Amino acid sequence: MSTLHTVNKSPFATGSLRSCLAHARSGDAVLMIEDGVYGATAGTGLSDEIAAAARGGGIGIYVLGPDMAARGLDAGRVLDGVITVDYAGFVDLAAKHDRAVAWL
Amino acid sequence: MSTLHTVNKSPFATGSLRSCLAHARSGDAVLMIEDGVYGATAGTGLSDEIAAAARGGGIGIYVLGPDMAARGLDAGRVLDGVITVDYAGFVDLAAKHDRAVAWL
Amino acid sequence: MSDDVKKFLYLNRKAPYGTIYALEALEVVLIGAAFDQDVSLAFLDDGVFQLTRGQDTKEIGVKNFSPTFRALGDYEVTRLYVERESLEERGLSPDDLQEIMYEDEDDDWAEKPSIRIVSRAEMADIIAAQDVVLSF
Amino acid sequence: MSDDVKKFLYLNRKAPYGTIYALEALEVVLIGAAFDQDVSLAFLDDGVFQLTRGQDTKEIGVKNFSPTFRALGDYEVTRLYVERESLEERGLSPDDLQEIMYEDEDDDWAEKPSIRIVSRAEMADIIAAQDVVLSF
Amino acid sequence: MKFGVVVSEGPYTHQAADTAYHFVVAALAAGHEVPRVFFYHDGVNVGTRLSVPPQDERNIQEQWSALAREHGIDLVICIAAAQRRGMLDEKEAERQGKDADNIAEGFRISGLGQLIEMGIQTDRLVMFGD
Amino acid sequence: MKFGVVVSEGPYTHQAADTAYHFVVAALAAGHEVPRVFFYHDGVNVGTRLSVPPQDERNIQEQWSALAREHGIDLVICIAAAQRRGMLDEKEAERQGKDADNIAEGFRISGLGQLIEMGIQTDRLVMFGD
Repeated sequence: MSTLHTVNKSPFATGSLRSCLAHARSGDAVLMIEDGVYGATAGTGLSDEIAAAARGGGIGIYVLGPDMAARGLDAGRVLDGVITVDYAGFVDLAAKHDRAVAWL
Repeated sequence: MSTLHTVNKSPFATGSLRSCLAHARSGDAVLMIEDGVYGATAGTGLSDEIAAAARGGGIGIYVLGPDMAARGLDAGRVLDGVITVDYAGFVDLAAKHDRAVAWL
Repeated sequence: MSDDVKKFLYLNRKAPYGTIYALEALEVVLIGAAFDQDVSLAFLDDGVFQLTRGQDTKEIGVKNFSPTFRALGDYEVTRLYVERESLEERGLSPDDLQEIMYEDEDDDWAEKPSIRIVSRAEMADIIAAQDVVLSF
Repeated sequence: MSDDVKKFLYLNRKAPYGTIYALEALEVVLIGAAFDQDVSLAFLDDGVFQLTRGQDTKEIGVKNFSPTFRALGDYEVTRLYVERESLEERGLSPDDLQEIMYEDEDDDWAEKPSIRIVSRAEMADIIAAQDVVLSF
Repeated sequence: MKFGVVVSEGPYTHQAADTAYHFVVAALAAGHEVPRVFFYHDGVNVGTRLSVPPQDERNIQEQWSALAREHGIDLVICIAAAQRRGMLDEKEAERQGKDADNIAEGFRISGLGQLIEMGIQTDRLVMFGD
Repeated sequence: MKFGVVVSEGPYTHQAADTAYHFVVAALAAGHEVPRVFFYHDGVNVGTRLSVPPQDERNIQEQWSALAREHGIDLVICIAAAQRRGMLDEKEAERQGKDADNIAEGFRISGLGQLIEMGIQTDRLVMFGD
């Protein structure tokens, strides 16, 4: 029994990603979409915190590729260990986990 | 020449108040309205930071009373030095300062 | 769990009045109560502000919907989980929240509090136990 | 300053595409350019993301408006202030931004960069020098 | 697998309606079912037939109407949210004494019960909002 | 003093239209002038005449229309923002080949130039949004 969490806000603008990570459990997945994809980038003031939460918690971190491309974020800027998916991958994640929780 | 800054977001949800305070100058006024009024409360995890920015920067801090009342915040919870105004006071602040900047 | 009873959680993370989400979440809860599902409400982050006492919206000209929370017991909505850490970060204690009671039909209709203060870890477990999570 | 020329600042604090504010701000800038006012744009907080290179919106099915920034010079909108601290917090350097040029009519139409990287303190001074500040 | 989808924000202003659309297209392409999409909060505004987006932008309402037509998706606009925001079908307009209606083909107005029912009858509920 | 006011969010969903309303009422009561209010982004939705809020809630459109009538305020809805979101007056509906319009009394649809003009001609511009 595991959860797919979606985050669609920039972590520099709101606390949604931080709250999501604080409530995700081992085996869960966190998918960053829309403005949330900025949370997947390396070299920011928040990168270490996000990477640590992901590593320490056994949480799979995903980012929506189409939203990355729209914002000019190329694969080279993605944090280590974050997996890029397309809309089909988003659907697979939602199907694979037992529930979806949107951190709106 | 001074500015009235308005902040309408909770400081626990977004970074608007923090950004506003970082861009306000001595002689400016910051007015918290709508969900922004939570920024005027004492005893929170952010109170010290907000009070310090206000004290150190020579910035007048105001809060809209009608929005406080709506959210059940009584005068006893307001940070020291924060002045409560009504809509007429909001208008006066906008008239008194040379420009209004909304931190949306 | 019977096949046609699902666990529904209403996840409330936003302050009241600045936006309509809190009010429209309550409207779903009231309608949803007729469906005989297993219903809980969760209040975390700024959502805890929805439950504060003494809300008076007269001067902003917006409807005060906070009394509706006290009526939830009549709709058999009796579990309102409130996150302790979210309260603390906002300088709130459980005493700052409305008293919301329900009558427990399994315990001779004894009056009991609907608000249950839980830790962040417990909130994570509550979320993980649901079938359907509606976010507001 | 002539009586009928005011200093207008467009304050951009939001990321592109997740919401429409950045696009609709640009629409105001383009229309406003016809009014012969003293116009500047400011990019701070997540607003700096609007100017990044290489935006490709094909897969999200939304119009890519980032090339429009490069056309602003033709509308005599030649001052785009970008806050250094906002860039740094987001792991961006000035090189990550589009090259946006204008021809300086007061300097024999020399090509010059429209983007001016400023500190947070300078941004505060820029805001304080305006007559009208439009926030997006 | 059956997916229920909720759209909580209006068209163009937030990306929610776009992301939901791409999600539904991908779900259908993968062989899943999407019996219903529920539009709540400002999401109800997706269903207006009066929008005229610029020629070089997508038409969000038409995208949804076409998808519904092709795949038999039930596009439900919440009546309570719609009334506040001025979204009406012909019947509602008459009942409320309004002289016009604005709902688009393929959308229908109904109650919040349809949202709960969708939660009960689908395997996963996915929400898109602000 | 002359105030220009911008409303950037739709009715009910965000408090912006309410706060702006109370601000304008207070400004007028203090003897200031508010020649124009400009509705942009989702703010254009404030001007629909098709909304039917619950009986125990304020009617935001009617509040604005009444204030405009009483004080001669020019309520301008941005045409570009309105077209995307399905806000039309009779003339626009005809021009766009739409079979209905939905704009309320006291509001008019015009271009973004009206916003700039308001910025030039007023002493202070105050924005209300999300």
